[in-house]
Amino acid sequence: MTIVRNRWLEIVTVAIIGVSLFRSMTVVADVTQGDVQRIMYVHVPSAWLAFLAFMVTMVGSAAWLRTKDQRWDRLAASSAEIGVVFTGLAIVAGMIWAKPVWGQFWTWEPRLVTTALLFFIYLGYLALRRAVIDPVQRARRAAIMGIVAAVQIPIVYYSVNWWRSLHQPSSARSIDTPLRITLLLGVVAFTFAYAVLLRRRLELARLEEELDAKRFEQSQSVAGADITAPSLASHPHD
Amino acid sequence: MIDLVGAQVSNAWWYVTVAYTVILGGMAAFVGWLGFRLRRAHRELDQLS
Amino acid sequence: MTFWRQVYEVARKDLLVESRTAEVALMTAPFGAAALILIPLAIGTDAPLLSQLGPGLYWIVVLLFGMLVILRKSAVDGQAQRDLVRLLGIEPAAAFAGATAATSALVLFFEVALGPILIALYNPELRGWPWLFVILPLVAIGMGLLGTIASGVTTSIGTRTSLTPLLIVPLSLPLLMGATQALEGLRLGRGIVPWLILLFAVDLALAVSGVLAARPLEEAVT
Amino acid sequence: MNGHEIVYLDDVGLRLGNTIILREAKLSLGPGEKVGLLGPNGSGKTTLLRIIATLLQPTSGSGAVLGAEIGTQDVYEIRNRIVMVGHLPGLWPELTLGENTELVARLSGRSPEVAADALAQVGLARASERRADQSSKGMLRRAELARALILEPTLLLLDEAHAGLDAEAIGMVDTIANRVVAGGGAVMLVSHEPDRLNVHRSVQLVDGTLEMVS
Repeated sequence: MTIVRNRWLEIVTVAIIGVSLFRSMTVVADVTQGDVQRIMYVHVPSAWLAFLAFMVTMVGSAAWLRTKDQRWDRLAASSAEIGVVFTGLAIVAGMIWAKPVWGQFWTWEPRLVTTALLFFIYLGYLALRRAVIDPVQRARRAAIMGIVAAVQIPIVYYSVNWWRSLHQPSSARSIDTPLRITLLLGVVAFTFAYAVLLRRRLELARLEEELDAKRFEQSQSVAGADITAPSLASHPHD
Repeated sequence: MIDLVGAQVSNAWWYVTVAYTVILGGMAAFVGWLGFRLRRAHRELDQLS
Repeated sequence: MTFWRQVYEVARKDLLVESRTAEVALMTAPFGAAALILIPLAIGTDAPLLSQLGPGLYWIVVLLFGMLVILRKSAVDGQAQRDLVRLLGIEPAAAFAGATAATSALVLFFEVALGPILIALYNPELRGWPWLFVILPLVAIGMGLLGTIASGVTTSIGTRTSLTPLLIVPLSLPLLMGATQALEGLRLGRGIVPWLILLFAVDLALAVSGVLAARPLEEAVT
Repeated sequence: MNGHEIVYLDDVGLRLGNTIILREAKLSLGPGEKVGLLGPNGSGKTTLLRIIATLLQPTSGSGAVLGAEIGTQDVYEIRNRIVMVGHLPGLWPELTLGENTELVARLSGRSPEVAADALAQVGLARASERRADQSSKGMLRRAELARALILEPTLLLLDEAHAGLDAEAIGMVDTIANRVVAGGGAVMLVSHEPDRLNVHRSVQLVDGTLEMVS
C-alpha cells in the first residue's frame, strides 16, 4: 500500500491550492468586471485540467494500441473519469460566472460549446467502457473511441469557432499582470490536483484489476463445469 | 476574451461564493467518492485473501 | 480479389439485405417526415419563421433521425455472419469501407427523401441549390463513417442502440456546422467553400481513423 | 511443431472475464487428418473451433494455423483457406438460399455459377429462391455445406456436424470432409454422437483441456 508513502505530493498540492485560493480572493479586483471575475481563477484551471486529462486519455489510448499493456488502458480510463468530472465542474462554474456578466447562464461561445460537447463525448467513452465486460476487448474498443474522439475534437472546436466568428466576433482582451499570475497559480494548483487524483484513480484501477484476478483465482470456474448432469430422470432410448 | 453585458455586479461575492463552492465542493465530492471506492476495494481485497 | 472489389461486394450485400426489409425507405424516412410535420405545430406555423428555420430543422432531423439509419438492422451482422465475412478473407478495412458506403448511400437517400417535404412544408429559400449535390453527399459520407466506427465499437453490446447515438451525436457537430453554414452562406450569397472544406476535412479525418482502426477493431469484436 | 501441421496449438488458454474456457489445450492436426471433437454442452467446443479458425485470439499459449502464427497479422493471409460451419447459421436471413450462396462466391472472388452448381450438389437447386428465414434448419445446414464446396478449403471446421441433418445429408458431410482430407487438408468435426463421426481419432474437451479419446 502506498497511502503513507509519497504523501508529499498531497501535502504540496493542498498547500498550493490554499495559496492559490488565498491569492484569488485577495488579488485586486478586475477593472471592468469587478469581484465576479474571481470565478475565473477556478473556472479556467478546471477547464485546463479537463483538457489535460483528455489529452492524457488520448496518449493512453494510442499507447495501449501500440503495446497492449493494460497499464495504458488504466491510465486512459482514469484520466477520462477525472476529465469528465472537471468538465462538468468547469461548465457549472462558467454558467454561474456568465449569469452576472452576460446576463444569462449560457452563451454560444465556442469554448463553452466545445467544452459541453467534450463532456458528452467522454461520458459516452465511459459508458462504452462500462458496457464491455472483458478487459482486453474493453481496452481495445475504448482506445479506438478515445483516438477517434481526440481526432475530432480540434475539428469540433474550429468549426464552432468559425461559425461564431461569422455571427458575433468575440472581443479579445488582455488581462493585467497580477491577475494573470493569479490565474497561472490556479492552473499550477489544479495541475497538481490532477496529479494527485490521477495517482489515486490509477491505484483504484489497479486494485480493481487485482480484485478481479483474486476473485478469478478463487472461483476458477471452467465454462463447462457450470453444467452438471440433469437431475431429471433420463430415458435415452425411448 | 469575454463580451460584457454589465460591469461591476452588485452582489458579485455571492456569485463568487457559489462558483467556488461548486468547484471545491465538486472536487471534495470526487475525492470522497474516490476514497470510498479505494477503501471498498482494499476491504474486499483483504476479505478475499 | 482486389480491395475495391471487396468494398463493392460488402456494400452490395448490405444494400441487398436493406432492400428486403426496406427499413430506411418504409420506416425511417416516413418517421423523419412526420417529425418535420410535427415541429411547426410545436414552434408555430408562421410562414416567414418556418422559411427561416427550415434548413436548420432539416439538418437536425437528418442528424438525429439519421441515427436510425445507422442503427438499422442490415448494418448489424450477427456473430455467425461476421465470422463468415472474416473467413472469406475480406480485409477489415474493405469491410469498413463497404459498410460505410452502404450506410452513406442510405443516409443520402434519407436526405433526398426528406428534401421535398421540407420544401413543401417550410418553403425555404433555395438559392444556390446545385451546391446541394456536393453538400448532401459530404454530410452523408461523414455520417456513414461516424456511424460505422461507432457501430463497430458497440458491436454485440446489449445497449448499443442507446450507446451508439451518444457516441455519434457530439462528434457530428462539425457536420452540422458545415451543412447549416454552407446553406446559410448560399442564402446570404457568401462564400461557402470554407464550409465545404470543413466537411471534406471531417470526412477525410474519419476515413483515415476508420481504416487504421479496422484491424484492431475486428480483433476487439469477437 | 514440424512445420507441416495444419493446426498446431500449444498450451492454449482462453479466459473471458472471470470464466476460464480453455486451459493448456494442446492440439495437432496434420494433413489428411479427420478428427472429432467431443465434450459436454458449454465445454467450449465452439470457442475452440473459433480459435482454430483464427477468429478468436487465445489469452495464453501459442500456435499456428496453416503456417500463420495465431495472434499475428499473418492470419489475414490464410483465412480464406478455412471454412467453418458454426452452430448458428452463417447466412443472412433476409436473403434467399441462392443469394446467400452466391454471396459467398462473390465475396471470395468466384463466379456466381460456382454457387449455383454447389447449391445443386447439396440438393437445394429448387429451394434457391427460398428465403433463409423461411427455411428449415436442415436446409440451412445444407446451404452452409455448399460453402465448403465453393471454397474448397484446406481446413474444414464443422460445429454440430450432424445437427438437423437427415441421413442423406449426413452422408454428404462425410463426402465433403473426405474430399478435403483427400486434398491434403484437415477436418475437425464437433458432434454429440461419436458413433456417427466416422473419424480417424477424437479429442475431448474436459474441464477446459483437451484429452485424447481412445
